[in-house]
Amino acid sequence: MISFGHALAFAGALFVLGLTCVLLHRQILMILIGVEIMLNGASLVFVAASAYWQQVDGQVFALLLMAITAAEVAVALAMVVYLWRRKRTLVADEFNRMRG
Amino acid sequence: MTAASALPQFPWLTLLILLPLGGALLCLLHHRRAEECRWLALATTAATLGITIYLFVCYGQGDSGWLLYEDAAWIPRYGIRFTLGLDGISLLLVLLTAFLQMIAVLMSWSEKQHVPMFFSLLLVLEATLMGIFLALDLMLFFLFWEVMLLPMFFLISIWGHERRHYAAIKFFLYTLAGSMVMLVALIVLYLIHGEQTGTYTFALAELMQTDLSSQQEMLLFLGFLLAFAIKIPLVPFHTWLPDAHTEAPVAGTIDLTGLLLKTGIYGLIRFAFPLFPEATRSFLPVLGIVALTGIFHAAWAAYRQDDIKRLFAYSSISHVGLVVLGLAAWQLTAWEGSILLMLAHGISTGALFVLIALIRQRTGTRNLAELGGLWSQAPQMAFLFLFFSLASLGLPGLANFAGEILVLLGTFQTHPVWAAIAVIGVVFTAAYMLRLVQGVVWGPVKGRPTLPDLTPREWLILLPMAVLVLWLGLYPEPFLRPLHGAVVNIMAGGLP
Amino acid sequence: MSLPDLLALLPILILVFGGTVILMAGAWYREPLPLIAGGIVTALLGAVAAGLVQPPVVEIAGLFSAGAYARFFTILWSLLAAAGLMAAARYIIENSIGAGEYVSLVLYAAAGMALLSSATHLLALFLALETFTLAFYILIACNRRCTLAAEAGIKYLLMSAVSTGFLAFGIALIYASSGTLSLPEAVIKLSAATGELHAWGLLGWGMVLIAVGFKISLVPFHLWTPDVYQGTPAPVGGLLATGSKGAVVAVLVGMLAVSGPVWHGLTDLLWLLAALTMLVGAFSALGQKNLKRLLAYSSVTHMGTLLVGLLCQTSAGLTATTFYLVIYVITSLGAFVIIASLADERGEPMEFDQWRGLGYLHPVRCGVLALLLLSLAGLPATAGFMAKFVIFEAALQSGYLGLVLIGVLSSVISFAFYLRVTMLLFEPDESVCRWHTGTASEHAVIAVCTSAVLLLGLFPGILFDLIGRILP
Amino acid sequence: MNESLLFLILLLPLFCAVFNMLFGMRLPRLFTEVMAVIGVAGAFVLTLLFWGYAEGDGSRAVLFTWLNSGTLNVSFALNFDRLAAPMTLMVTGVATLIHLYAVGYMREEDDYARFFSLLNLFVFAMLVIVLADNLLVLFLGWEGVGFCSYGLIGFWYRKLENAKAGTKAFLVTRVGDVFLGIAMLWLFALTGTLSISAINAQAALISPGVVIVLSLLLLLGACGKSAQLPLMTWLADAMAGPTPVSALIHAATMVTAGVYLLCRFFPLVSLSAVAMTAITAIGALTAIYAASCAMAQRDIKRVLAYSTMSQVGYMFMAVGAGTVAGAMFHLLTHAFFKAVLFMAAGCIIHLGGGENNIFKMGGLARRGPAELFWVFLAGAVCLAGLPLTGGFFSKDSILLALYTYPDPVYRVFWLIGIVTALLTSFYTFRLVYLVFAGEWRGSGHPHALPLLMRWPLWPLALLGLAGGMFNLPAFLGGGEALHHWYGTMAGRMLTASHDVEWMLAGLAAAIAVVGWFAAHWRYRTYQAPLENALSRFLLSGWQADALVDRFFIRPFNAMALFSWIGCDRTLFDGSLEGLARTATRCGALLLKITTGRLTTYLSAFAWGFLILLGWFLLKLVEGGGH
Repeated sequence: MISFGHALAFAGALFVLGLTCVLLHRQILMILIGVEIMLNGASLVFVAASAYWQQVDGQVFALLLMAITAAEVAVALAMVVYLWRRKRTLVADEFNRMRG
Repeated sequence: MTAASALPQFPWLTLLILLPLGGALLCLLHHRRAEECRWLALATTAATLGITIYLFVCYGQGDSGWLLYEDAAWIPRYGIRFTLGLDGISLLLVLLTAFLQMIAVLMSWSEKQHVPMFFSLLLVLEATLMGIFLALDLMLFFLFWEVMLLPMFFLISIWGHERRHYAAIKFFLYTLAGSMVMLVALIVLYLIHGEQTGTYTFALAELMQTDLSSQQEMLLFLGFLLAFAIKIPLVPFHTWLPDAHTEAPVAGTIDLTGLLLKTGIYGLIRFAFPLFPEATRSFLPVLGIVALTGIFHAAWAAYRQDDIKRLFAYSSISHVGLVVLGLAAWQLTAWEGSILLMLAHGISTGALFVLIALIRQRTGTRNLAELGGLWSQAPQMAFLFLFFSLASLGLPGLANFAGEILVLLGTFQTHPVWAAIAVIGVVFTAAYMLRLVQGVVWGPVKGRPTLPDLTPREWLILLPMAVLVLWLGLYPEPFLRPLHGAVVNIMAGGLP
Repeated sequence: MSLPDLLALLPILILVFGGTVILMAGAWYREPLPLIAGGIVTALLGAVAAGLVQPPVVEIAGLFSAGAYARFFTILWSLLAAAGLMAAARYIIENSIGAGEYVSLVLYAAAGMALLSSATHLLALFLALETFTLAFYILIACNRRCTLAAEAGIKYLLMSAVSTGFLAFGIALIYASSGTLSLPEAVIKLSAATGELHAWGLLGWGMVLIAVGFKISLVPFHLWTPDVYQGTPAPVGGLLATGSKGAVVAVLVGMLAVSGPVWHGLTDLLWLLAALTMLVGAFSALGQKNLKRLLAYSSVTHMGTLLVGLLCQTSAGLTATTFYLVIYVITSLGAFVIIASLADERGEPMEFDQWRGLGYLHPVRCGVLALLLLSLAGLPATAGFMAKFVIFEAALQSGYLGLVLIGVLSSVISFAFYLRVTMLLFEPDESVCRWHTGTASEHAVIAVCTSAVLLLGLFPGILFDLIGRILP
Repeated sequence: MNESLLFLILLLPLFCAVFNMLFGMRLPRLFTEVMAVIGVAGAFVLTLLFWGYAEGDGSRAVLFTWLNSGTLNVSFALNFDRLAAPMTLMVTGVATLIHLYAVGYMREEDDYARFFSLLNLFVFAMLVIVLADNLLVLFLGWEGVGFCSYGLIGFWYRKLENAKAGTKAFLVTRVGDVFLGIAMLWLFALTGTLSISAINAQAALISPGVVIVLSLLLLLGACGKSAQLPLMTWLADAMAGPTPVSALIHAATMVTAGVYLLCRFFPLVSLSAVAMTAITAIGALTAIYAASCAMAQRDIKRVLAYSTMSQVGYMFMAVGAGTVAGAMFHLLTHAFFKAVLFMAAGCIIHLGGGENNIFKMGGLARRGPAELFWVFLAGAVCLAGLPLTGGFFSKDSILLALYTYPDPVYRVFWLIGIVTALLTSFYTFRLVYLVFAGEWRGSGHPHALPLLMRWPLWPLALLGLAGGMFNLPAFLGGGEALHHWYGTMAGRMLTASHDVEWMLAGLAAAIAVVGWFAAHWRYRTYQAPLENALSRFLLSGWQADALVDRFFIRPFNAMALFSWIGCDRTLFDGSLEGLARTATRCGALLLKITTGRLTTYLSAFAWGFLILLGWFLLKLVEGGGH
């Protein structure tokens, strides 16, 4: 049986990986992927916690989390397509006309 | 603290505040017809003056206790009440406000730029000033205290002269910073009082009962004192005044010297001293020395000014220093002298600013070097300029002397050294005033040989002020009578 | 979901179904005005329903509360939606944005905010938060012609995606440490638990705090605010500035009201955040040359002050925060709607030299804008002062003198830059050009906001009693 | 007629002054002049009518309460007693004659209304000083006189030097007023009242040390107004005013106000020997100083101004020597003959076409009307103190008082008095010879003298000559009328053996004659003014102005500049603007963080997370701890 601590540690590592992916990449797509990884880490903690506490709430949350992630990705990709058509670039730092 | 009379009498005091506000609103509504706004503003100020004169006539007998007292619940949750009270001191200051405001309106008769807005701001300023001199609830006082800054800010920033923005922002922020510190002190006092007595209220009478540790009391007193010191202004905090004066339009300047400086002193008398008696006692020597340095520092600085408006700003600081010296002496005659001097200074310096504005309209300059020989250009104006300069110089028989001599006589009883040094200050006052008079009135004619002399409207403005200066100088009795009761009460630490 | 639950959820159901109906109708019937009118009616209906219908049951499936507190905020957000739609009417027509989509998105957002305000369960909190965030993703970038809107959209999207990640992970940790998702219990367990789980719980709440920090733009996470406010069209900006921040604060206040003072572990972190937010918000607004960015930074300062209110965790503190929140919502909405009403084909007046001397061409609206800005700064006789006073009073009562002094400093600085704007409006300048005169609906919203600010400034007793009744 | 009518003496000149001020220009010129003269002549007549009220201990009249606050209760009150009556008579009498003279003198002046109203206002203020019952009313008159002299000195304001002279006079007298003000405050604090008679009554109760300081303050106050050392620099420049002004103000009335003040407070002052010696010393030093300066002056009016300063020094010596009667006697006679001299000087200047420099005159005895020479000579003879003239008797009584004073140091003052008398007669006759002897050295032809400029001189000349009758000393069989008139207020009774009195009188007469011969020997034939260091030093009044400038005016200017630029501009304003600059600069710094790039925003997020982790670890460690 995987102990609860190990699951948490792994999920934490997953989360941090996602975060570094978000921070290091320039492309918007890669940032979105990073976010997805962070969210997966979170749902993993939910599942582990619900197993630990013997409750179904965590799993319900994990399922809903997937739904929310899907919705978000849909909107995000729509935005990415919209931006590609306008500026022919997806580098996040190109969009810096507003500053100061 | 008994209400003045059992039967609910006509709410004069609320009317005093609401009338100018109503006038201001009407001015805004009439923004199409500028001419109508002028007459409307004049009518409002005249009505307010009428009311104050009526109050002065029938309540000016100097019996102690509140002459008029009105009270109504406002924000029960925080114990804030709409309480207004009139005693001897506020009666005089209200009278001065109404009088100077009417002069300000008359002086802005030829204003062409955005007239409705100008007059509505003036009337809002009058309403807030009335509020300050009448409010007895600390939060109500604070509300009027900060709102007063807004109309003056706009008056300076829109109708001012060259460096108006700098002066307007500096004026507003400087006073605001002080009043914010006062707000914190006010809330802390309110909380301490609430914990001790269970009733959370901002009423001045109750808050005076809170017993504070000496360290707490001194800190809170300094909080209040900072706000009032900036407003009075006492020396280290006075640098906003010359800028605000030189850049403000004439109506603004009259209000600034005549009234806004007095709100600081009134705040000291009404709130700071009664709320923190022990802290006040131990702080009086410092206050006295600061006032003394103020007198000399401002007089010396005034001597080197070339812009006559800036010169009078410094002269106001010097006069106000003498007023605060009188208060710091904590002696009955000195206090009555201070309040009389406040009145006299309001009128004489107000008149001088009117004259400066008239000179500027005719010669187009305020620089001492470019002025001269006014007596041959416009004898009547020069005569009045000399008359009011002598008044503010402290020539006996004119208004300022009556106040000054009372302050000096009273201060000598308790602090002989201060009074002696203050008398020496009179020489420096004479020095810069005579330099000014020599630069403006005497000397060879510079510029046009003859200038258009005073028009009937200008005479209508200046004559009552001259009469008042003479009246205050020769027979100040009717103005001193209301003070006897009020001053005794405040100095005894109680409330009328 | 028994009938009483449904009855309790009636106002939100009205909003959601109304939105969907309008969305569908929009597909066939392209005429924008009736759709917008329908949207406004739905929003008002939702508000009336929340006001009048007395829900039989207080708790809805353990997720949402339908108590007086929740209904108060439901009314507030639906009114906000109605106002937002009225303000956006002319914008939608002139920029030919899909009226159906816009209206439905606004209604969904309103529903999301109402749900969030009444959430008593972490899951409900998460779902509600996501609903209106998604709605805003699209609303911000809905105007295809404006490039800045797209840039603002992507910035908001990515930043809030990351914050959702933090939120989810935070809630997961809280669930992991406390075993329960219900908000009040989780909070009580936080202070009760000890040992290792307590540590995870603390980290969880910290990460939730980060997500909240992003949403209400606390300092380290506030960098998106100026760009997004500048980029979004003013009507959407009005909703974003008021609604999204207000709902998050509302849920925190609701939680603290139920659980009482519980954040012992977090207080010094919150103290740092509040102080930093107030100061950085005020100082960065000093050098601003663009009104909307200035409003963004000023909203950062206001959120700092709200955090001070939350920090007190006393009933006085919560009342103060709610009062401050309502006033902030009304004033910011008014400011944004004024900017929206002035917008015309050249876009919106943003740069300071576009505003110079505008007070003489549009005296009423600029006068009102000056009043609203001064109310934001905290001028007495306007509601802003009463709000600040109440917060300071609560903070001093719970002994946060340091924070109050920082609050005083930031409000003095905020007076500085607000005064510069008001002075700008009334500075005589020949080169100024006339902007749009604004439609009746915009004027209505502005009038309502201004009268509310003045009325609550002079007679705040009304709102105090109302809040006294709704807070448990 | 009851006492309150006494106020008429005061109110008449005031009413005429105000009337002229308001309607002077609109009415015909004659009407204004008549009003002015009536104002003063009326007061003169009234004083005569009320003379009876002065007997005994005088009569008090109260108008209305002026200031009433707490223990202070001051009202406008007059005290017409034995000391005030002759002074009022002199002031109004001399003023009437000078007004008549002024009507003639100011014939061509078009701004006459202002002149006559100010002159009348001056007489009102002077009468207030003389008749004041309490110190505050006296202070009112005191400053009123200061203002009128300021206005009249700077009457021809178009030339800036005149205005500057007026300002200088007002400022220096103001310095004197400061000392009087402090004395007034102190007296009120000590005695609880400001009424002069009450103060004098309680004088004995005040501790001796305080009495000394109070008397010195009063002395310095008097010096300010009477142009004695150290506040004397303004009198010479005050000659910039028209001659009637110099005659009235700077000869007869204002300069003697200081002496009158000391006589009023004689009971208080006489208590301390130190103060008396100080007064005598100041009087003596000023006398010798002024006499020496007068010898080297070239402007006729400056000679007379310095001579006035010297004669007032004599009066101070008289008060210092304890004889109020002697001081008042000299005051009265001096007022008459100095007024004559000034008016005659006015005629001389008029004849010379506005030329003041005595070295550009000469031979006027033959050129001008003969009577002018005799009148001037009469005045000069009195001033020099030739025997049997009014000046001789009054000066002799002062020298007698100094000689017979018990304190030995007074012999030194007596010696100074004798030397000054010698110098006085020398410069007086130097003036006579330079102006009247020899040929006309000036340019231009003589103007005709209007009748009004000649007629008023005679009464004063005769009064000057016959002045001795007022207080003829006993050894000459005189009744010492003035001394008896003053009664208790007269101060010390001069008792000396007959031969001492004869010796002193002879010595004084001899000195006067010696001075005359010296002037005769020196100036019989015209001598050009000698240009050596001593004469330049004396001409500039011992470099007094330069000293005042270096020790007072220049440091004051520096101090003023420091307090404005130094304190206000750099210190206070500087710190404020510095504060504002740092605020905007760190605001701009913060704005640099929002670079607009998304990556920086996300990294800010990461920094936030790092802070949280750091705090969390801290909490963990702390949590683990307890």
